[in-house]
Amino acid sequence: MAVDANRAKEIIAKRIAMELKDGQLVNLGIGLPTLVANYIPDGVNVVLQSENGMVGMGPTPEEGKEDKYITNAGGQLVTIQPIGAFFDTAMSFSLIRGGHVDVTVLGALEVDQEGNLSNWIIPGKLVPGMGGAMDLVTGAKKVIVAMQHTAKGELKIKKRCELPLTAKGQVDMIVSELGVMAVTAEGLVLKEIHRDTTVEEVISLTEAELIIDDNIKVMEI
Amino acid sequence: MAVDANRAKEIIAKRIAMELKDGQLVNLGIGLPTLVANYIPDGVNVVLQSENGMVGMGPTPEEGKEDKYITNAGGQLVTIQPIGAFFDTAMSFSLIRGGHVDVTVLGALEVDQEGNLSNWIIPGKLVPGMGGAMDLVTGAKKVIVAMQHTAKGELKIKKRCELPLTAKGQVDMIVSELGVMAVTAEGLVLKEIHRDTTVEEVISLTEAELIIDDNIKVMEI
Amino acid sequence: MNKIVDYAGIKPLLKDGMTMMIGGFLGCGTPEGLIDLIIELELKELTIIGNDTSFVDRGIGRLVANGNVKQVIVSHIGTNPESGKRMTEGTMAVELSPQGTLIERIRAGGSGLGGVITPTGVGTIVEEGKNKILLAGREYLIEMPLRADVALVYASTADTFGNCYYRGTTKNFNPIIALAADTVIVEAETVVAAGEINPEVIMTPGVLVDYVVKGEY
Amino acid sequence: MNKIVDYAGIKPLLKDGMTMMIGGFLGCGTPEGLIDLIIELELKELTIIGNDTSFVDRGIGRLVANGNVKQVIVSHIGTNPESGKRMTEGTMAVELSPQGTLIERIRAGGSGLGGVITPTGVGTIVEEGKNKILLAGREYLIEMPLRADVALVYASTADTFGNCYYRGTTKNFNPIIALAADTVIVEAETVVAAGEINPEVIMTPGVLVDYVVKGEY
Repeated sequence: MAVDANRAKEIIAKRIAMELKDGQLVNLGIGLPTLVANYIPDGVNVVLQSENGMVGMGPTPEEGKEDKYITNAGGQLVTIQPIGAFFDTAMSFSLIRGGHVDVTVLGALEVDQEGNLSNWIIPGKLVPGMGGAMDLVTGAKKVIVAMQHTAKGELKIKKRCELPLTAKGQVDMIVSELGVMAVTAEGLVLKEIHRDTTVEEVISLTEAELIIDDNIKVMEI
Repeated sequence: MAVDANRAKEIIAKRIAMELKDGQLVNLGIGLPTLVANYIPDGVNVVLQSENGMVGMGPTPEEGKEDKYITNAGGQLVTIQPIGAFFDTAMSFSLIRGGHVDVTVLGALEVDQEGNLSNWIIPGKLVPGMGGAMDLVTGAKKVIVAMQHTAKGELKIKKRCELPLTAKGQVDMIVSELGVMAVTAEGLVLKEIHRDTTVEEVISLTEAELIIDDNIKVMEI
Repeated sequence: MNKIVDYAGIKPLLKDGMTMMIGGFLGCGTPEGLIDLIIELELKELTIIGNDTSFVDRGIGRLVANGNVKQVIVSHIGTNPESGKRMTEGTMAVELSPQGTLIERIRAGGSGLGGVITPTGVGTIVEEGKNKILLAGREYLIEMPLRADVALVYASTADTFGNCYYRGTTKNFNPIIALAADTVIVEAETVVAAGEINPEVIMTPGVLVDYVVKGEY
Repeated sequence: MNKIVDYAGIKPLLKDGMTMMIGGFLGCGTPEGLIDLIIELELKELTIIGNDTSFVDRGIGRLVANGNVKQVIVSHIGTNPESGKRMTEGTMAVELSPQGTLIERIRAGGSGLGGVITPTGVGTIVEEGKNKILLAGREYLIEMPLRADVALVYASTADTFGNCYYRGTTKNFNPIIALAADTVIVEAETVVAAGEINPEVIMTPGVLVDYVVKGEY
């Protein structure tokens, strides 16, 4: 299965959107995770958090209606929905660390079969910093990694992360354009695959040991 | 020197009021310390804190202007001044523990020459609880004990407190109707006495070892 | 998502033996209608976490006087003679926690922090049985987080989504306990449609709230 | 008590080598006029504590790019290439602290707490050199409090007594850093008379504030 990056991202975002339930508090990381907001099913109203200090984040403002003092965690102008509230960063992380965020979706440089995640530093090359990611991955009830299955041919779903970790053993689910994997006590379970790939292809593109679910399904996207 | 309780309290409150400086954040305990507010000199504007969640506490409301949702730490109806603000108890104790309260004035069951204070429990007899007193005594920049020098003939200014402590070594100053004492590294120094008493009388009514200040003064009240 | 229920809808949520956090400071900012409900339900063996046991005829004080309470974790019981009496008789346990420590323990419980490192209580009987730690040359107590099964919150205004505004000194423990319980029930003096409270004055975002009941006080 | 000064009145307060906390999140809610002042004064060897190093042309990012900074303690530097460049060159030290940990460390510094007990960073390089503690069966890091010589706060509205209101997402670090510095300087978009801000929306009481300057941004 060969798809371009945009199509891969769409598949991933669509599938993750199906995980969200009405009323949940959700934090979407910058980049690919942000796309999830575009595919939330009708009738499912989630509350988006922006960790700089808002719940009930709405979409980009219409032209002429921008407010430079309403921004998201990426520094972009956004809006607030009628159910929303503003607060300071301490309260924001009380929500995050305190387990009040139902789902967080983040990108990854590497993720492994024990639920470890690396997404904040490549020593000597790229040191953006962890921002709120460490708290989010540690504190959110459900941690979903949104990532393309491989990057420039490199396998990113590892037996064990080699890059410095963002958090240890906190990832619950990995969604790539090829499939859906769940981190369990037994190991990393392949639960779903895309209709255009095969279990064999997924295994060949995954360094981690994959347990194939007895009831493996095709991703419904 | 024999004065009744009301006169004693007036002397104490007047003298402590002279310690307050313009702009200070001050927390006055329930009872005698509250009286200090009546004697603050003209031109000195202090900000009163009520630890349930207010700075800028004003006096008792006029009849007909009561607001049942503006109360002090004693549960009484009060008012808020134009410079005031409301907040939750966590913020209130960030101010207290964080050293932002310039002066706290509290009563005592016992106080001693090492600056220890007991004012929250008489085991087996009276167990009101410490409320905010432990945090106030630990956190405020200056701790002033406001107390009648003796209680029913019992000496309350001790060599060492016998009752359970409110805080260890935090008291800076003791003001009674007989005098003003400062807790120093050398010990408890008698700095001022009331014009109607003598150093000898103060010593005889004090269990603690008193160091008599070379420049001992008469209380200016 | 409409979280509005009536008092009858709250009844199944409140059970014997529960640990409950209740807002208020000497009764100011306590949800008295929910207190009524507990008395009506004749709940037993409750553990109550709040600032104080108020007065005999007000707030948490009524639960103490009515015998619903097995244990209180509070900073002060001095305004309610029933609390002292029951403590002395041995019919109610009292854990006294300094006010600033108590509110931080609740905040820690609601914020995923493992404890509170405070200088308050060092050198007093409050330190008995607790871990002490020396940091940057000063001694501190490690006080443990508090959580509850249910938080009973009073709000001046709540919207149908559960966003809460607290007026005056009713704030006290209310926005903090709303972080630290498995189920959060708000009794609001006024209930409005979602979006009618200015997002700048909301201290408890609705995502923390499970139920809102219109107060009858 | 009138705390209003102009930028000239602030100048003597800002010195080489100071530790400064600066409000803002990627520049939103940063006092840009005070940033200008630091650049004009050509201050050197500053230690800056804030959420991030913003962008090259905004907020804290301008100080980094201009060479005023010896060290930053932040959660993120990825939006400012000058930060990475100076870190790699060794001309600026970078301490990275997870965002939730960073804000709690500042809050602890301003609230008299001895440290922060957090699960964030356990099992990662963030734990290197730090105390770990096992509480109620879970492992935590003990992270140390932060304080500063000066806090540079942005407020949407301040009154002459220093009470501050922060609109929208400008709140971020501002009300927390106002607790944790020896001198607190507010740059306010709007300045009003004392009493004109609703006491329900004040996040920083004026007692914490030393100086207020009317912003020119």
